[in-house]
Amino acid sequence: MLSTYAPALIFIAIGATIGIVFGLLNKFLGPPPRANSHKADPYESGMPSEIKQGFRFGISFYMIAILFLLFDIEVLFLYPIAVELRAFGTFALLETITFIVLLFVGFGYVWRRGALTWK
Amino acid sequence: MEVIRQKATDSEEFRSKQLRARDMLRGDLDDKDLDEFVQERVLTTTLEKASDWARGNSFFPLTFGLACCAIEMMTVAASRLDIARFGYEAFRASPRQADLLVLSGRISIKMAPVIRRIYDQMLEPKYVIAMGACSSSMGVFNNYAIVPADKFMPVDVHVPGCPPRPEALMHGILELRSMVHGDPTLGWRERYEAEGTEEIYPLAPADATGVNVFGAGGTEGTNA
Amino acid sequence: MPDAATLERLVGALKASDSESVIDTVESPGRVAIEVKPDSIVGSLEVMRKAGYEFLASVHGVDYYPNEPRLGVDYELLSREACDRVALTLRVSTEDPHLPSVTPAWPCANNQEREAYDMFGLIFDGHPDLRRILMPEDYEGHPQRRDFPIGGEPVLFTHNEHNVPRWFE
Amino acid sequence: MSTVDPAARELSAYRKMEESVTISETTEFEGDRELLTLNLGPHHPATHGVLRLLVTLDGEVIRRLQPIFGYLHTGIEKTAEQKSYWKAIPVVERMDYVSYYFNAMAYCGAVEALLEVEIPKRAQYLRVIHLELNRIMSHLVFLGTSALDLGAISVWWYCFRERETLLDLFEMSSGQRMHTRYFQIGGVIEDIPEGWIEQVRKFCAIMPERADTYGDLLNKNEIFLQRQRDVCPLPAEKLRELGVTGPLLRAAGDPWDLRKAMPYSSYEDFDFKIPVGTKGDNYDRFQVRLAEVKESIKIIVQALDNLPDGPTITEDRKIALPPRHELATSMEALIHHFKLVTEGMRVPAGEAYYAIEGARGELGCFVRSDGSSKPARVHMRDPSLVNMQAAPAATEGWLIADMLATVAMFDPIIGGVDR
Repeated sequence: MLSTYAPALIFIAIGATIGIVFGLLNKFLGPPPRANSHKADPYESGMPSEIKQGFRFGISFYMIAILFLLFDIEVLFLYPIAVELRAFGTFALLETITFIVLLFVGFGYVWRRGALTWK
Repeated sequence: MEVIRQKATDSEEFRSKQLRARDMLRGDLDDKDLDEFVQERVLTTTLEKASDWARGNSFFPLTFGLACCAIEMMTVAASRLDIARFGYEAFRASPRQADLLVLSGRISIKMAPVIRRIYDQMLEPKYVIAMGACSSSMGVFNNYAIVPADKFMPVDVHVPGCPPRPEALMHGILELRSMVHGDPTLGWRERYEAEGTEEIYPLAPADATGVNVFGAGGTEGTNA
Repeated sequence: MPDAATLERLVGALKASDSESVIDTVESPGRVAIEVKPDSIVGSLEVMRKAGYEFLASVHGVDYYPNEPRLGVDYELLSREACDRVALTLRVSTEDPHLPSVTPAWPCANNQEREAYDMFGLIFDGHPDLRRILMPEDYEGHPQRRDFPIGGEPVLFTHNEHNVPRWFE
Repeated sequence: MSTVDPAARELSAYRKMEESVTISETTEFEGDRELLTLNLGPHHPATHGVLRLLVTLDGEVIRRLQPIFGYLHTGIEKTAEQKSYWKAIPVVERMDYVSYYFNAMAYCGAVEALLEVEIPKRAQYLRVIHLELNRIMSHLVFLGTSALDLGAISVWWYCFRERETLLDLFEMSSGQRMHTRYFQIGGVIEDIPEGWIEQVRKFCAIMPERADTYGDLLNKNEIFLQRQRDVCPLPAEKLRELGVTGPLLRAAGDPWDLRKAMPYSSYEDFDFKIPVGTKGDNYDRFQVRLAEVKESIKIIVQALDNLPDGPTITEDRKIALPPRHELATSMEALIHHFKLVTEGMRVPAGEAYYAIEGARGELGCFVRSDGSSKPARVHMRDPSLVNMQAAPAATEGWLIADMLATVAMFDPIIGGVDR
């Protein structure tokens, strides 16, 4: 059973190692960081900033972010279909169309409810 | 970088080099000639020189316009004198992603702490060019409101001019590039080994008889 | 530059509204400046507005250093129908640089009065937000007064080079 | 460079205020919504220079905008008082660093008003040509950078290409690209070289259709239209009350232009129209400036057509330097030359306020002379300082993106604001 998943696991392992290596590479290659007090300050166009980590922001930001996430993940499902559409035959095409129409119904609802306009 | 390019002594040798390169491209070179061909072109360098070479050729300037020199800095990135030819057109807005700070304009005393904070917030291999006379040496305005950049931050290259022509700023950036690559263009004193010839009194004698055209020479400008 | 007749009419209108407000009129080529008493400036500007000068172009401080009272304020007025400019000025001493602010009646003078305060130390009573506009807010002294030193660094000559040894580094 | 640890040194009230950005200690609340005070500070790509905008935000909507100036204060007016009259021109030119000919024109006009000197006709025409060329260049820089703010970077490339040809013309006539010091008190420094007129005619031939291409690039661009049309409008009365002049006022429908109303430097000889908007929103402000570029070209062509001959500077030797060749022969020329070069000209005591139509509004220069050879007071009434007072009124209640587009349309040049 393991052999069937071997390519995926190897792929994940290589990805992880490359990520970590590039993350740490700068410690050896880059010049030694000169610790001065202001480097870690949050950048606010040149002025001292008071924005602490846990500062709260409006609900509209969260709404827009969640809606984007929803409609963006659907594209993920279309990739495998698009790759092998000819093999799946016309039934898959009809299924995808209904899937997208359902999506548009959801989008219409969200639009009508006014979640997209900025309050 | 120990890149030794032999000058082509005469045209035949140059011609033979061309033919060999063409054979190599066609794949007709056999292994002995191929090894020799490759041997000639392998770069041998140290890791630090290689990273300097990469760093020097890819400055990310910070969009930092102060005054009139900012308009000339924009012109350097614009169409006629294009800085993209050298790979420096990626102007980053945040100091976290930029490594070249061009002080383009006059630095007022209210702006100096802000510039110092931005310079501190830039990441480590960072370079500073003081563009124009005002940021290098208070230029035209030797008064209460202006601070030369050297007073509060290290500056690598000073570009003279008010405002300097875009070509001058380009030359300044290329000077910085050669400094980062490790072979800075030498000042005339180093080039001709003329250190120590500066005509400076080590310490002015008490009875310095030099006529003081400038009045008491105190901090306040007395030619009012 | 109003001709003699309109000038007479304006000064008469100013005197009618507040009898001893006008002190004198200063003529220079191409410009007439009517000097008024500091605390009657708001009333005088209203009179000028009714006389047609409804655009206050510029409010700026002037330092007449040698002669007293030292600090002056200029109000450049423009009449758009008559295409004509006239100026109201007033003089204030440095010991008591208080004068009424015109910002409530003329909002365009807001930044300019703050600049006059910042540069000359003229305190405009009644200004909504009198803070320094150009210099840092904790800066002592008012730079554009004539007795404020120009500052800056002395130019390096051979005779004062020793103050900055090894400047060529 | 010993960077003292900030906690150790004693903080003055202002530094404390600076260290903590929210002026009010507690975070403000408006009803149940928490407001956030943020710095669109001196170093920001969209503020066109070192303008600091202290913004109080409710989410993305702006509740209060407070422009803070002073980050480019250069003490130019104090420095001008240290210099003699004709040496003050380079200092004054560096105030509004995009339209530098206008600063020099306003200052020279004020000093000429004090001196009551008569400017030869040819010098007036040359001044008008250079002023209009500089107005085109100033509007091009405005167009390029504000389109850059809205994401249209290609407009920026084109505008700066045109600006390069303009700078070549300035360099040809005066030897320097920016801050050319071409205007002298009493006229212009020297005559224009041969071939300059042909170059300007060639430029005036291609510029109108270039201005149309900028229009086509942006007028049909849906993003640009949606972000500019009906955004942050201000009626003309409100603008007049706040003292706004220039293209911003004309975009709101009030056709006040000093070149037409109170013509100076022989503007009455040319006929040109004043572009006036209707609604006073961002789209009108953009269109008015684009149309002004075409009007300026008309003025330049007319000025070139009937450019009179004659001297390019006043004949009065007390004000203008005598020509070099005369120094070898006549003694008075040598004396005048020596007097002018060492001490400079003495201007009779008096005050003058000379206002011209700058690229951003009424640019007035007040010069007071106390009879000596140095101006006693030079003050420049800068249009951007007064126009920026209308920015809070225009942007309250709009989104941040609209505010940035509006500040771009107000086109403040911080060098002129901070002087």
